[in-house]
Amino acid sequence: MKFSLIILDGPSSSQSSNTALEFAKAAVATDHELFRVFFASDGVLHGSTLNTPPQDELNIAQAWQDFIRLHDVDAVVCVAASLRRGLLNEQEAQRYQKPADNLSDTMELSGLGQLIEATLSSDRVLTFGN
Amino acid sequence: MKFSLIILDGPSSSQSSNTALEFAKAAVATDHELFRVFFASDGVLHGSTLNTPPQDELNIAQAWQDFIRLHDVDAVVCVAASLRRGLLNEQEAQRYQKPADNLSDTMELSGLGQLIEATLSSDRVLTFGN
Amino acid sequence: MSQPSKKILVVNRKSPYGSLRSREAIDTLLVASAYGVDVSALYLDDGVFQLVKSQHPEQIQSKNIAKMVSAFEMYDLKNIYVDEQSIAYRGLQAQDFVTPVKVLNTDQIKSLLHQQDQILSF
Amino acid sequence: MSQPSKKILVVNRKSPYGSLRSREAIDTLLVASAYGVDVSALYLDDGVFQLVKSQHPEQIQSKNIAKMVSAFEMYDLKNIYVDEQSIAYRGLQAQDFVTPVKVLNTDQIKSLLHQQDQILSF
Amino acid sequence: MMILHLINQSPLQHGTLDSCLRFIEPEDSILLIEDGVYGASPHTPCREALELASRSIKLYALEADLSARGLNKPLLPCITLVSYAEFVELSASHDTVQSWL
Amino acid sequence: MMILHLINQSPLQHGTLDSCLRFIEPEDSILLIEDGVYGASPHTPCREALELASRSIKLYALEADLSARGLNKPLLPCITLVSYAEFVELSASHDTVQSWL
Repeated sequence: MKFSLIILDGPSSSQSSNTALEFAKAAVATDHELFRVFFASDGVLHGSTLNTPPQDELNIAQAWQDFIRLHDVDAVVCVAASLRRGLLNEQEAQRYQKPADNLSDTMELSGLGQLIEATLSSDRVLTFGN
Repeated sequence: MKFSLIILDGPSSSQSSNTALEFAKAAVATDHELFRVFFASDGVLHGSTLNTPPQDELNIAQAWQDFIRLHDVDAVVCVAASLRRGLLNEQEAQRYQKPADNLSDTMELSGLGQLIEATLSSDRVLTFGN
Repeated sequence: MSQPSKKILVVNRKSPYGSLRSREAIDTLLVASAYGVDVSALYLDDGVFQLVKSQHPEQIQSKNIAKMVSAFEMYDLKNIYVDEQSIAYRGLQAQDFVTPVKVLNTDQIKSLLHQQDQILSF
Repeated sequence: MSQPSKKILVVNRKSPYGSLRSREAIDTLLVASAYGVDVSALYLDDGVFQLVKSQHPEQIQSKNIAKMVSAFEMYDLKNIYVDEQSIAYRGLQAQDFVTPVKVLNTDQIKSLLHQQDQILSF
Repeated sequence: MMILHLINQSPLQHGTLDSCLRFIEPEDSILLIEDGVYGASPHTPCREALELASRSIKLYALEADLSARGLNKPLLPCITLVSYAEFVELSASHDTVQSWL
Repeated sequence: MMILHLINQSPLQHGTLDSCLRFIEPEDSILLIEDGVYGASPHTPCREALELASRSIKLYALEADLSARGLNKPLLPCITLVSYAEFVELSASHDTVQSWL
């Protein structure tokens, strides 16, 4: 079955993105397909390459990026939400003349059309947030 | 009277940091003193130099940074909360071998001791968050 | 998009200015409508406050949610539902809203929810 | 620090794992105590769940809040108060907690709150 | 010691205001801000509790937050509207400020 | 169409579970996750509403979230504990999944 997940909360503000990751791991382990993971709202902060929690603590942003790479998941970060929250890839950083970029290359910046498409193309869509 | 403010929510996740900023503006306009503004938890995201909301929309992180510069406010960003959330100054980016830094130079990375000190040294402490 | 037609419902339970979620729901509705998707919106609990007239958020430096909602008609978003009990509880009536809404009772909302192919929440 | 002694109370109303706020409150308490500040903690509503025994957050990839709370004694944090009504409402008793607590009724909490120089919330 | 209690969550969906009301003392004040201002509407179930509280304490609501939300119609008469500047003065005139998060 | 309802907020401080319970139909299920699992304790005021609901629908709670919170003691007997894998299967076996945010 094709699942898509929507992640609304940031990596350090709620438990919900960890629940979503455990769900995603269980889904691929039981031969379901992840059509897309869409990071919206504060969820876009999972795309940051700069998160540096203490060694003995889960880096949930990194864990998501690792999972996406390992399973070649289609991961989209809402571009409007990202710009608002200071999550930029190289191209956007240049366009807005910002001094740095911090978006993981495991995720693609795109619009809400990708969320709608995922909703239409998936058998089930689950929203994680508070 | 000496006020200190604690900001707990991120720039795009709640209204509370805008309330705090309006409070801060009103306080300095009425001849009160701002002893310190302490950004903790998701509040540290106000230190980002990369936020790029649409032109017709308030950039609350930038607005805080402008206010702090204008009034020479002592602004501290909790270092543990910042590292967790990918907010780094140049020094921390180097220390953790991260590819970029994104912390405004209007704010200083420091520990919770600064929060305690502000609490002891101020007449009133207000917490803003959800 | 050439996907098979699916019924999508966007559920809103959050007040307009406490967070940005109200705007994200509105943006999603507008995009879905622009793509010709069969999309509806259901406003429940404090979500109904997103629709009320006379919002003046200039002093809190925010964009006007009511103004964004009033664009629904232009975008051909006609299936805007509100929960009768939520609005009664808050002393509101259908004429307090900036856009035409359909007021549903509990049973009607039950069947609305159970007709959807996907339910999105913000 | 050479500031005049002030009474500081940290109020906790949030559950342990829904957000990181519980940890931030604990960190603040530990730092305040290390600095010799006259600090107390009050656990109200779902905040009392931070103190219960047998928390096993390994499967949700989180640090153990109960373990952090159980360090309070070592840090000489003795003024840990819980609301009688909040724990009764949740079927909890003083012996369910990982650290010695003082159970206060509503009037006692009123006077605790009104004795403080500063009240911090997370 | 007088406390200024800040309520910023909607009393219609959260138990925060109810918790706060348990612990008020005469001379305290409550200031409704952000989504807390929904409590100033006369059409909510917290009306009775607020009217009762108003016999011993002062109740305020931040005007900017009320206007933002379209709540300028009749409000509970026991609630006084304040500006940000008055919010600062209330913080100064009470001994402590407690945010009910 | 069967709906799997997800509740992730504490029913002790939020009205979310109450709202959800208004709209359930037979064959729906409710899965308590994150802070929603506090609703599985037999000592809470939502007990009656959940027991009533359990006559027509299935109630589940995510075991990982219960263990995390130290809620492994007696739970409401009408609630079935599930793993993340079973959470996935519940999502597949219902027609839609609604998150009550």
